[in-house]
Amino acid sequence: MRTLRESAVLREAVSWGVALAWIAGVLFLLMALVGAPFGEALSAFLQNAFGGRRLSYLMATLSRAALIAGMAVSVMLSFRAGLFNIGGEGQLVAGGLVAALAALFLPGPPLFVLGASILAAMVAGAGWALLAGLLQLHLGVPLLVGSLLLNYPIRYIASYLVAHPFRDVQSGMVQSHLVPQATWLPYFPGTRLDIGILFIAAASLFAIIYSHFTLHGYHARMNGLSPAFARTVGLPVGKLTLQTLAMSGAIAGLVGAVAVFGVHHRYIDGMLVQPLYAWTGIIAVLLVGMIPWAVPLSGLFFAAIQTGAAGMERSAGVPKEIALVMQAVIILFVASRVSGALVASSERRAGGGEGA
Amino acid sequence: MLELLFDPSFAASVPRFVTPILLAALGGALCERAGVFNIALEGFLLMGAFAAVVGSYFSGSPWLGALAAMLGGVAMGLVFAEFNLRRGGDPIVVSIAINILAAGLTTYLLRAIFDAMGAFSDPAIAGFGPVSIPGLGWLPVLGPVFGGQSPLFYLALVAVPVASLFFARHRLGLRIRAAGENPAGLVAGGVSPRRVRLYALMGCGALCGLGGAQLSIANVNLFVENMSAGRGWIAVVAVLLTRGRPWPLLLIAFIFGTVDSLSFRVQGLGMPQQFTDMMPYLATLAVLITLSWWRRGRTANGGAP
Amino acid sequence: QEDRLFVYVSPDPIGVNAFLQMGREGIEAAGEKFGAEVRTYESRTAADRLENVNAAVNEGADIVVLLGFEFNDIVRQVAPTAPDIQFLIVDQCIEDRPENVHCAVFREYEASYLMGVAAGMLTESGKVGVVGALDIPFLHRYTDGYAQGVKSVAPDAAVDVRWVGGENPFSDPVRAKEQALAMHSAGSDLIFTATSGGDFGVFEAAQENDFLVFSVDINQCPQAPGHVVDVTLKRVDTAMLQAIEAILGGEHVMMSLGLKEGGMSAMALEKDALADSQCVVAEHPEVVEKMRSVAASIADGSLVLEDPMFAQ
Amino acid sequence: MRVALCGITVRFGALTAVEDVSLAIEPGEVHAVVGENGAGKTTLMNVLFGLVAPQAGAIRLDGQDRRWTSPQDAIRHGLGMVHQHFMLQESMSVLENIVLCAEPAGRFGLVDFSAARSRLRRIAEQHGISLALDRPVARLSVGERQVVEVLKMLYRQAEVLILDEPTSVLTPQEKDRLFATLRSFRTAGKAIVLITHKLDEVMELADRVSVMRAGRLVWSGRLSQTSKEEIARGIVGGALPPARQRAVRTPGEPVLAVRDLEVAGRSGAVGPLSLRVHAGEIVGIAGVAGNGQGELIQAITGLAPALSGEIALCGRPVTHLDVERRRRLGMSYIPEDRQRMGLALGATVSENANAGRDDRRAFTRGPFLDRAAMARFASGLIERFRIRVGGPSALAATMSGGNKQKLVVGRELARNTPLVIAENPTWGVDIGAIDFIHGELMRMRDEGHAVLLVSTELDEVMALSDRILVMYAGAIAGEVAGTEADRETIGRMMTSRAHQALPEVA
Ligand SMILES: Nc1ncnc2c1ncn2[C@@H]1O[C@H](COP(=O)(O)OP(=O)(O)OP(=O)(O)O)[C@@H](O)[C@H]1O
Ligand SMILES: Nc1ncnc2c1ncn2[C@@H]1O[C@H](COP(=O)(O)OP(=O)(O)OP(=O)(O)O)[C@@H](O)[C@H]1O
Ligand SMILES: [Mg+2]
Ligand SMILES: [Mg+2]
Repeated sequence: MRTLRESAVLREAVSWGVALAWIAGVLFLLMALVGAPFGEALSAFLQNAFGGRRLSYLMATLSRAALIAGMAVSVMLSFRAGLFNIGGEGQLVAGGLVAALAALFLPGPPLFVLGASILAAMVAGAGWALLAGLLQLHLGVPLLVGSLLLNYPIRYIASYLVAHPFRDVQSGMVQSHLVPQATWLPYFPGTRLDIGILFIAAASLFAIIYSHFTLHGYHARMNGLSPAFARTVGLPVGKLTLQTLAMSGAIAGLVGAVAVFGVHHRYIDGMLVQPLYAWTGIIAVLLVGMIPWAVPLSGLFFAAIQTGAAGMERSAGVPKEIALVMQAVIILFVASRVSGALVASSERRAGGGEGA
Repeated sequence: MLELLFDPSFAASVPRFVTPILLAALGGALCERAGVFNIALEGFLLMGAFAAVVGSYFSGSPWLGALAAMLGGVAMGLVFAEFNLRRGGDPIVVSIAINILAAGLTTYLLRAIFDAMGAFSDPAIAGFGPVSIPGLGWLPVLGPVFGGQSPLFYLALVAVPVASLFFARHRLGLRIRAAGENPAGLVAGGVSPRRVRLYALMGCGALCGLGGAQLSIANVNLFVENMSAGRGWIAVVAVLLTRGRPWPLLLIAFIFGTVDSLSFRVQGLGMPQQFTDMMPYLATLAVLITLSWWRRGRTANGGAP
Repeated sequence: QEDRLFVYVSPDPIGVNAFLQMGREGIEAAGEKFGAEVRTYESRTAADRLENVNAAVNEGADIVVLLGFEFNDIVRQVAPTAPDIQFLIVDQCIEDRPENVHCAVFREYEASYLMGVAAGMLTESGKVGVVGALDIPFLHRYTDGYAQGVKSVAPDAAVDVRWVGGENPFSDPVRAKEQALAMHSAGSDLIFTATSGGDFGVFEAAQENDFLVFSVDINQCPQAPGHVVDVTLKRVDTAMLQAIEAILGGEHVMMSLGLKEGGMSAMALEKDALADSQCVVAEHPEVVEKMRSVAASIADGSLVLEDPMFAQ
Repeated sequence: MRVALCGITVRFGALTAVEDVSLAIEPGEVHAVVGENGAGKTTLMNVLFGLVAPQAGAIRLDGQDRRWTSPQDAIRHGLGMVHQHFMLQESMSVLENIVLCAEPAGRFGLVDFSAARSRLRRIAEQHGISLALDRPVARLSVGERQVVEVLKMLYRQAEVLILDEPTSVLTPQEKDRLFATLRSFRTAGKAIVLITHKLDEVMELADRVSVMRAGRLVWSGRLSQTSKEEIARGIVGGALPPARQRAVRTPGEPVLAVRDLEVAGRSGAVGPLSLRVHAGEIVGIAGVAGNGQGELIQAITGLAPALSGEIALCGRPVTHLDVERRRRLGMSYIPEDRQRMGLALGATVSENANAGRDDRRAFTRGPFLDRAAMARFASGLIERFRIRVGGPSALAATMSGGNKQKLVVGRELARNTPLVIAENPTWGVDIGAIDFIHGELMRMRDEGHAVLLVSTELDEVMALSDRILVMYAGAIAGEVAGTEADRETIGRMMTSRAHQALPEVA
């Protein structure tokens, strides 16, 4: 039995090695084609993902990771409950927009404004997600399609609002006014990383505890595994759907608020859409097969790839086109490795249970 | 006001919007029916657009350009198959990676082949001219819509009944449907669903390639980075909405195309661009809701299933 | 090795964007002239811009050149934390500038106004069009300036203002072409395009349907000979060179460049280059004449134009 | 064609599913293979058909060794298999399903449906089968689907037919028709393998019997050399359970009262229906599948809305309550589809066992789960219902069919509600498990619970019920007291006009 397990570990390690060799091979080929130095590029990649003076690049990675992981956690809650909600982008935009507008117009002490704006953002995100849920439950629009389609109106509504009624006229950009400086999230001392990541960490912790240890999370998962089963044993499927979507949307809204108060300090048209936070969140979740504790790590992984690639692009010798191709190649090989390995390990666990 | 909306160029412009979406969506339909969740149509389309320009530039013939576009699309289909079918990667992750790959590879190759950054336009790129259909000219609306379009539009129109026939009567079409519905049935019959899906992906690549060719050597004669500009995603939406059925797909593609084309004209009336940009999506949502109401109404009246 | 480091951060991928390309030429020229190593960081999103500026600071740049109006917040945040590093914002300025922040801005609307003057004189249908990439304030410097120019010579002419929009507004020649065709069939016989990567599409539309267009930034007339009337010229490279020289000389730079300073121009104003420019305007001496006289009155201050970007 | 399996061994990881099994299948014979759930019958046949590669052993066709790389090889050599779980495409028509994977292709690869149609008509005539070829499979009854599977094999000119539990979903009439067809095959010289849990069928049809237990072949020979009792003992590997004694009870208060209920059905509305189930009685609903039983149960459980009429549970109207509230009021439900409705296969045994419990306090602390308490509860079920599974943390998907069913039955019965609804509770379950489940239902009745049993298995209904209602065409065609029930009367009620419900002539 032990040798069996050991050989399984060995097999796993070897297959990872092969995947890494593939990635390295393809990248080497690409770089050779443009005559870029491979070793230099690799070290630039790592340096720019994790290094820098006073670890400033690591901070950039973490700052990006916060938003990606936040979206990943939001998506995970939906996916685990069997709700194919790919409207995270719309919920994120709703949250960011409302956070910025609320902070601009709410009176009161800064801490109150900040708290109320974050809350408003979460409500907005939840509301936008609920809209997709209601479309499914009452108007027969499948969630997958409905949530996807709802991404567009909110994006353009937000764009219109900050382009016309709420535009910061002085700036010449499509953006709202700056939110009051007193509401900005402070940086960790000595760094340029805002404390927004703590909010995301809290949300992740909540999601992990929720998924593993709460009754609601358990019921949602049963619904995710088999909706027919959930209905038959009398779980409140409709209510579960709406509640889970609301939770998922609220976290997306929170991410929007963190982007506003921590990073940009206002709503800028496209700031939440163009970096593809929501889509990256989705692939981060799928990459690790929706295992809750692994989701934030997966978000960090993608953030590191992106900042690393951006850094590599900055360093001389590696054109930006290659950086994109590299990202794709890494995702392709890692995705097929990880999803395969996870399926295998869950089977093994099941088999082990029988033997016990 | 109405004449502003329905100016003479309006009807003629609709097919230019419809063609790439329809071709890509028919490709997506092959995957959908075969049980492959392919949301990389954007990447397939982009690669097709690029390959079309390459083929047309070097051969001087738009038809060879279209052939190159199909090959480009098929290549992307093979990449998808390798990582999803053979290595078992999640289809969504693979799709998104392929979209990124297409964006990177096309700009990289643009630089490598043409030494151009971001865009490439050259008189040597031979484009598809309009095909005139005799006897259509005098028709008030149909004349401009169906006359004088690029050959790829007619190809796309013909592809709809062909696809319908293919799913209904062709041996591969039957197997594709089985692969999507109950692959175990194929296994029991000694046919590998994986192989069937591979063919579906290749067909999807070819069709998306043609859609890309419409963008780069029919609508215009040039390549710009990311020139698919979200049209592949619209095709994905269309496929999801219709569950890959060719005739409804034609309808949705026309709705999208018409509303998109209309949205340009509405701008001329002073509607903010953000709202005109929203129109195709809201129109789709409206169609969707209406359809499901209609369906529900029918079943509630005790109709046959 | 060079002892200086200049970093150029672009707000968007450079690609075919003539404006951003000129920025790169400018920084390279400056690097050569002042013996500095030059790096170019391209951004795609708001988050990238922040990361790139931070990276420039990290790498210990002497001068960080930021092209475009997107960097205000970032400079306001970063500049005070890096007093040794000089920041040059081209295209925009911030209020209460710290000592290490310098600006060079362009008055694009002055040149656009000239395009409008030409369009107003040449139109036969009494209707002209302008298409921008996206309805953002910055692009109103082109669209509104143009519209004012048209009205100044043809008060009754209609100006059709439209945007490319869509998923990829700054490089969608297909939509840009479609928009131009729609405007043309709605009656516009002269169309001004400020659509970045979409310009090619507008040129194609002009060639296929035989109407006239205006464009921006560099001489694009050879792209569609016989169909481009004139273009606005934006001398980013020279502006950059001048500004960097002044910064290195210890000045606190604030430059505003328009027709007067030669930072903005039009092919019609270029006495030497016009004949070989392949621009249609060369065949209309009366238009060239008018444009030059209007340009002169803008330059000497007798005609004052308002910056449309800050209009609500 | 003569088929021989020689020394076949199949291992799945540490588990040996089939161990050194050799048997011969002769042309012109029906060879029955019997055994408990998980004995290895399906696996053995999968080897023969090329779906599973054996670790050891050989397949011999007419004395020649064969090695299959895929089922295609086996099909080409004249083997055909009707799988335990249907392998049909619901959205396709009968004809499309039959030609799938063996399409007669004409020009451009287009399928020549008319050639296939005429060939099928010939085959069908030859064996006295009739079926409308253009109906979508989704609208066929399970019996008709079985016919499609059989036609599929014939279409491919199979000489050796393997049928894995073909009768577990059939009504008596459908079974009779199938057996008539199989007899005609036998006469035509085909070899037939029949896997079944029903010994009556073995006695009725088989020429040769093989008994498997725990992966081994324990007996194989001619039917004439053995007896039903001997086969049964071979299957369970020991003595048979004693016949059940039924205690006489007078029914108490009505627990379930249904009045003038109407439900939307697949083909027109079902109802109006009225029925009552009292405490301490088992009411059985017999009938050919698809006569409205499913719709009736869905309406009672709350899974489908009632169009009109009233449902009362323990004297309280529940017509407008959702599933959860009805269950809390006192209803348990054993659905017939254990794979989809009964269990979440991707979850653990413990998670499945605790779903739908209303005593939430017992396994939660505030909003949090008490995993230990959940596992204790699951272990209790495993022990009490003798479920063979690794433990509470094993995945439900890894259990065999019979054990899955026991888990569902255990979970529902443990709720101890006044009303128990059981829908085909012994589908495809071996005789040991059938006996056990029947015993549990009887115990519930004896303890004073009301049991509503729906079964297409007439023997099951008759063995358990105090009263029997027969459903036909969406209505109740008659009622019989359990003690007076006989197959003839009930059979006549459910088949009075049943020929209309059976497949139409093509
Ligand atoms: N793919 C597989 N992986 C692991 N174990 C398997 C697999 N297929 C079958 N088994 C195991 O092999 C044994 C035999 O299974 P098989 O399906 O052949 O039983 P069976 O006799 O057909 O039972 P039933 O009467 O329930 O259909 C079972 O214990 C089962 O757990
Ligand atoms: N992933 C798995 N790991 C271990 N065993 C498995 C796995 N999947 C299936 N099995 C085994 O394969 C066998 C065959 O599966 P199947 O669903 O046909 O069960 P069955 O016993 O034949 O069911 P039924 O009694 O309903 O006919 C099961 O007994 C199950 O134990
Ligand atoms: Mg079996
Ligand atoms: Mg079985």
